[in-house]
Amino acid sequence: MLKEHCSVVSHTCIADSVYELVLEGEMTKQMQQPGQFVHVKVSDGLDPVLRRPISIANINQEKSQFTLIYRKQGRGTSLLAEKKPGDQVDILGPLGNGFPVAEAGKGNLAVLVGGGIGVPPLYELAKQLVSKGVTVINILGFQTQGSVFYESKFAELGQTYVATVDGTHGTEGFVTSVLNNEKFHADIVYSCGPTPMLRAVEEGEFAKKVYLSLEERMGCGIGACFACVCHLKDDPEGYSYKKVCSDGPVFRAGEVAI
Amino acid sequence: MLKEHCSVVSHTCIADSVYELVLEGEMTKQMQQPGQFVHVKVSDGLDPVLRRPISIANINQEKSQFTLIYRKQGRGTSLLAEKKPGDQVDILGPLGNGFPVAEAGKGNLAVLVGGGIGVPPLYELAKQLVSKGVTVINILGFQTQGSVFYESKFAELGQTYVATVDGTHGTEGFVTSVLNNEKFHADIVYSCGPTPMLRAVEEGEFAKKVYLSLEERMGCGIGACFACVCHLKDDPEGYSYKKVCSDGPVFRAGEVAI
Amino acid sequence: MSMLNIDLPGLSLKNPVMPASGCFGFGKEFSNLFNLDILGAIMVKATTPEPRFGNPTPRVAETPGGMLNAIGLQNPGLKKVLSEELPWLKRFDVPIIANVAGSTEEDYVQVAKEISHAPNVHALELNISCPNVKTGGIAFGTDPEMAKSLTQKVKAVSSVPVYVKLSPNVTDIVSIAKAVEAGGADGLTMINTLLGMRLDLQTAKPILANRTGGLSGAAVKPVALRMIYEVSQQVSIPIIGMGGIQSAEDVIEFFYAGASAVAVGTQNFVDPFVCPSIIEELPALLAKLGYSHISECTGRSWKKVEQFAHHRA
Amino acid sequence: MSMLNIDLPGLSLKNPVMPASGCFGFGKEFSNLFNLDILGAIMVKATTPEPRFGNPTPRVAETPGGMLNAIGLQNPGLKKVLSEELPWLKRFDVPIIANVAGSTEEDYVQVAKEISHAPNVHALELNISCPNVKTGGIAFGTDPEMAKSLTQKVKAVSSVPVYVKLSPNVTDIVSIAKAVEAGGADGLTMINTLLGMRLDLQTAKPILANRTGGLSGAAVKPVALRMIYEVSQQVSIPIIGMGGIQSAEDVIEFFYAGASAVAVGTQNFVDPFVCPSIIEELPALLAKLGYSHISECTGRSWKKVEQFAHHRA
Ligand SMILES: Cc1cc2nc3c(=O)[nH]c(=O)nc-3n(C[C@H](O)[C@H](O)[C@H](O)COP(=O)(O)OP(=O)(O)OC[C@H]3O[C@@H](n4cnc5c(N)ncnc54)[C@H](O)[C@@H]3O)c2cc1C
Ligand SMILES: Cc1cc2nc3c(=O)[nH]c(=O)nc-3n(C[C@H](O)[C@H](O)[C@H](O)COP(=O)(O)OP(=O)(O)OC[C@H]3O[C@@H](n4cnc5c(N)ncnc54)[C@H](O)[C@@H]3O)c2cc1C
Ligand SMILES: Cc1cc2nc3c(=O)[nH]c(=O)nc-3n(C[C@H](O)[C@H](O)[C@H](O)COP(=O)(O)O)c2cc1C
Ligand SMILES: Cc1cc2nc3c(=O)[nH]c(=O)nc-3n(C[C@H](O)[C@H](O)[C@H](O)COP(=O)(O)O)c2cc1C
Ligand code: FES
Ligand code: FES
Repeated sequence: MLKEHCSVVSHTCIADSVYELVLEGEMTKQMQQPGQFVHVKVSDGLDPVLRRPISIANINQEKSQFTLIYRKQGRGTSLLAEKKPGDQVDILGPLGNGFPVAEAGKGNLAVLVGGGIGVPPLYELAKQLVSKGVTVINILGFQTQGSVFYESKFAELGQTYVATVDGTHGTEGFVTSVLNNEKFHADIVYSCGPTPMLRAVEEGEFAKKVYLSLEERMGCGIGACFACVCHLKDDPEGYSYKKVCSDGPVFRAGEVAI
Repeated sequence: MLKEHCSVVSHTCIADSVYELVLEGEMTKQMQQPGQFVHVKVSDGLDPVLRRPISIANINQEKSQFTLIYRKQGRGTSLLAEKKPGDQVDILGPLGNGFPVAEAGKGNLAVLVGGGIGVPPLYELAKQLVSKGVTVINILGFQTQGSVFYESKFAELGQTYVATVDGTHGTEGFVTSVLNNEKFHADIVYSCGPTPMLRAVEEGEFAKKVYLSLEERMGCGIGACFACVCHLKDDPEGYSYKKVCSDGPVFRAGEVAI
Repeated sequence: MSMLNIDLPGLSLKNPVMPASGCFGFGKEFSNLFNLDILGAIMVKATTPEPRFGNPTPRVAETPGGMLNAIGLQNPGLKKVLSEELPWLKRFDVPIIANVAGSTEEDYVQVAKEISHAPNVHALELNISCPNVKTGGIAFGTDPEMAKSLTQKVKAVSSVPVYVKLSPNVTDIVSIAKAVEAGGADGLTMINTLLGMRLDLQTAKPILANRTGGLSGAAVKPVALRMIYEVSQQVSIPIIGMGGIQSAEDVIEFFYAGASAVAVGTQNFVDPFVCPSIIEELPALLAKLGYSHISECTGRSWKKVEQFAHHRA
Repeated sequence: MSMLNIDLPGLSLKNPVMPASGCFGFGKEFSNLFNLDILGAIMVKATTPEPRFGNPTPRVAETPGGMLNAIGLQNPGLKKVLSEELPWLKRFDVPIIANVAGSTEEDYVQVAKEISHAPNVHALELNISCPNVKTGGIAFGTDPEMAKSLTQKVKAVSSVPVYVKLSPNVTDIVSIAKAVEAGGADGLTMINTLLGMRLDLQTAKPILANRTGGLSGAAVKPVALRMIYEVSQQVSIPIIGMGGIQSAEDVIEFFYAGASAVAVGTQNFVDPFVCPSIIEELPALLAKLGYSHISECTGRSWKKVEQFAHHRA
């Protein structure tokens, strides 16, 4: 983990309020697992105060570059959206434990299920899985046509389904509609997205191995403040816990209570 | 008075930690008197919270441009120093009542006495005085050679003396040393600078008419918050008062207690 | 139909946004910038029986996300407020809330009695919470019994409704709120400033000549919200909320916490057009959030769902 | 010769900079980032007799210039702290200040008694001021008599000096400070967090699951400074100051107000290297300001000039 001023290589609006930010920095070397995240200070000084957790969407070791894809929503991401190529961004990372690529064997079928801003980390995951010979199917859920991004990039890596809530693009409805309709017989499912979606993926038991990437409001991002703690699934009222930032954000389905 | 986003035309470091910032904006039209100031929001959001008062150093009506000259010291002026040509700066102005040019008649001798960051407003003043036929002598005080700015610009407008505290440039000592040595027989003295300097200028009685530009920590800059109030000289313990921001910043010597 | 009109004791407000006392003088400076008619009301500067010069300068200091002030209730005194400041404000169609201050009970009673008869004064704001005045002042705001007794005395002489301005510098703000309600207060305004200080790095001395001052601005917003949330659930008189409001979003947050109207203080110094801007932005924001009137937002964080039965499809 | 070493009851500090309780866990996470030996001390997370999960999430919310937390004293419990966390910390040459919490007097006494015997615990910090725990907790910190009695009981069983951590959510912090001094406290730490809240614009509900939380970060700095300024003039035990410290300049400001050492909380989340950075920058800053030792800064805003006779040419 490093704290580093990374420089902006490119910054592009790729869908309604969705930005692709390519950064260059030493910390790229430490990025191994898809699903890890970085903690971003969007401005110097104290407006806003806290860092923002953003998943690593793509890693380019040769160029020491990595990509973040984020939705502009509150003050933090709005300020981040103002960064221009050449600007420096204060980044802490890589943080957390990502998706276990090793759990999918060569020739296995992996289904990747992403919702909204949960889609980005699945891209690096798909890349790494494909490069080790895993067959990948991507199911990507968005609100509406205008918010869809990276569809063709995912399509290059495997069969890709898109669902939109309002039906303006792809299947109408949720990613679970696709999962329920298609019966993929996946060896492993990896998922990232809003909590209700993760719950549905967990309950659907679409594969024996299911890995979920969780979201929680964070303070430190490194395991020191206990902001992001969740209960274990088999001890929902007890004292045992996991920290989303440092034990996760990826957990095996059934490990923690979501 | 307007609240306007003015655009940066140029921004130059003209002495140690001293910057010349040329801005373009509609509010230039309203700038008449030298010695008025603008209230500058150096960054969006709340870091820092308050505006910074900076005197208008030069007015260019044809181009709708005006110049600020400031010393980078705390957080506000440091952030201001980062602005680049083309950037927008949120400005409230022009504010306050400046130096009464009308008080100097054609053919009069006006002595302008400035100290450090009190020098800038005297430049526009000298320009306006000279253009109406007043003879101008400028006495400019600085800490050291590296902080001297605008010496040749002032010299174009009238005889110009520079004093530095450490003697590295011009006369060693304070502006009052020059005033005491030279015995100018001025018709009018205009002065801006640190309070001890203003006090010395007031006590020296170097002319019948003496005008002083005061500095005080400000909130609103428009007369509403009562942050910048000073006592009247003839009622130093009473209820009567003047507001530096809206009654001043320029007062006739003897009007307010400094 | 307006989404913003609010009726409070003594106050029939076009909209619930008003400048906070001490941050708008008696309105003159701002009248050069916009028509004061558009404001919900104006809380004018504190008035004391005699003129006051206030504290020596520096009177303001900047803090992270906020500012300190130690103006010390500078004002021209009751007589001049009655003969000059308030009459001047009559040209505007806007209710005035007169901020009443003093060092003794008699001071408050005298000011309240006389100022409440000014024709454009629709309500009083009893400032029992100014941290910058040495005698009295803050003590009234920190002791429930004193606060109650003062409220009663002022109520007895006032011809208009009385709002009591609460200090946040207390262990238990609910007990003060309940005491002034019991004393007959028609409403509450909260919060006044938090007591704070800054030191100068070079001199090692306090930046403010008065040493300590009142903290205001965005930094105090979470404290204001918490106190309004606590108090609004325990009293039945309305609350005019303030403390760090900068935007229409902030206004809604104060309403959710329990406010029925709001005042904007410090932000007037940063953006003198903040009140008109907020008033202009509120209807669209309310519509976006699904409300048809701002009153639906009051106390929404703690009121039972049934109380909002008619809202949303 | 060091410009930074400070001796306090039980604590012989290389430098007066330490992470604040709850903002540094038990040090493990930060030990991957820098050598903990360089710290003046470590204030570890609150320990209660039994393990606590704490409050539901969300537990943090951002505020202007600060943040709210409602962690709820999550900790592994006294037994595990004694058997795992503290022994692990022994690899570092740094004094530990154990933060003692609980819901009842017995809780505090039990934790204090046992934890004070851990070999690397050099002092206790009695947390009578956590705003996020429902039973007890904050009440101890707001009532002088309770605070004094608790201090006495803890002092009676503790084998190391006891620092009492004061809550800022009180009308009169001086009276609490004097009470715990009278109860035998060896020092004070201040301030804990200010009670605050934020509401969610979409849902109208509090952002924190616990509804209210503790405000920390730069926003509270002026309140912390004011309280340290007031208390340091009225007690003769040393104060470890905290509340919004982000830089070496802030540290000096806290010393001027009256602190003899400082702790850094929230800023560790923004910049995990903040403590080492401050420690590195302090000597140059002190030299620039004309001091030869940081102890010359303590209370400089209010101490008489003669007390500093030997300073400066
Ligand atoms: C491990 C992890 C990975 C993430 N990866 C991505 C990503 O790749 N792309 C992306 O667009 N978003 C991602 N998010 C969500 C992202 O962190 C939030 O959208 C962002 O923090 C919002 O900041 P803001 O200032 O725009 O919003 P504001 O609402 O102004 O933020 C206020 C506070 O709430 C926190 N917050 C608000 N929304 C969220 C949220 N959904 N999750 C966690 N904290 C939140 C902020 O961090 C901040 O502290 C991720 C979150 C986590 C926990
Ligand atoms: C009418 C007027 C005209 C001025 N004109 C100029 C000018 O032309 N050029 C120039 O360099 N400076 C000028 N100043 C001083 C300038 O306002 C301060 O240098 C500046 O505010 C410092 O801000 P900072 O953030 O760098 O310092 P900080 O110390 O971080 O500021 C903290 C707070 O203190 C206030 N403050 C600090 N120093 C001063 C000061 N000397 N006067 C008033 N407020 C202060 C700031 O405005 C801010 O609110 C003028 C001041 C006044 C009152
Ligand atoms: C410069 C200044 C002067 C103030 N004067 C008064 C006053 O005279 N009477 C009063 O009741 N409150 C006064 N206040 C407090 C404000 O009315 C308000 O309660 C407080 O500032 C919180 O709101 P804000 O954060 O929006 O500023 C003053 C505040 C400031 C900043
Ligand atoms: C996330 C978090 C957890 C905290 N936990 C504790 C705690 O367990 N015990 C305690 O005494 N103080 C706790 N505090 C308070 C801090 O120790 C400190 O007093 C306060 O945050 C002010 O300092 P700061 O502004 O530098 O953060 C906590 C603060 C934060 C932000
Ligand atoms: S965010 Fe601090 S422990 Fe996870
Ligand atoms: S700065 Fe507000 S009255 Fe002068």
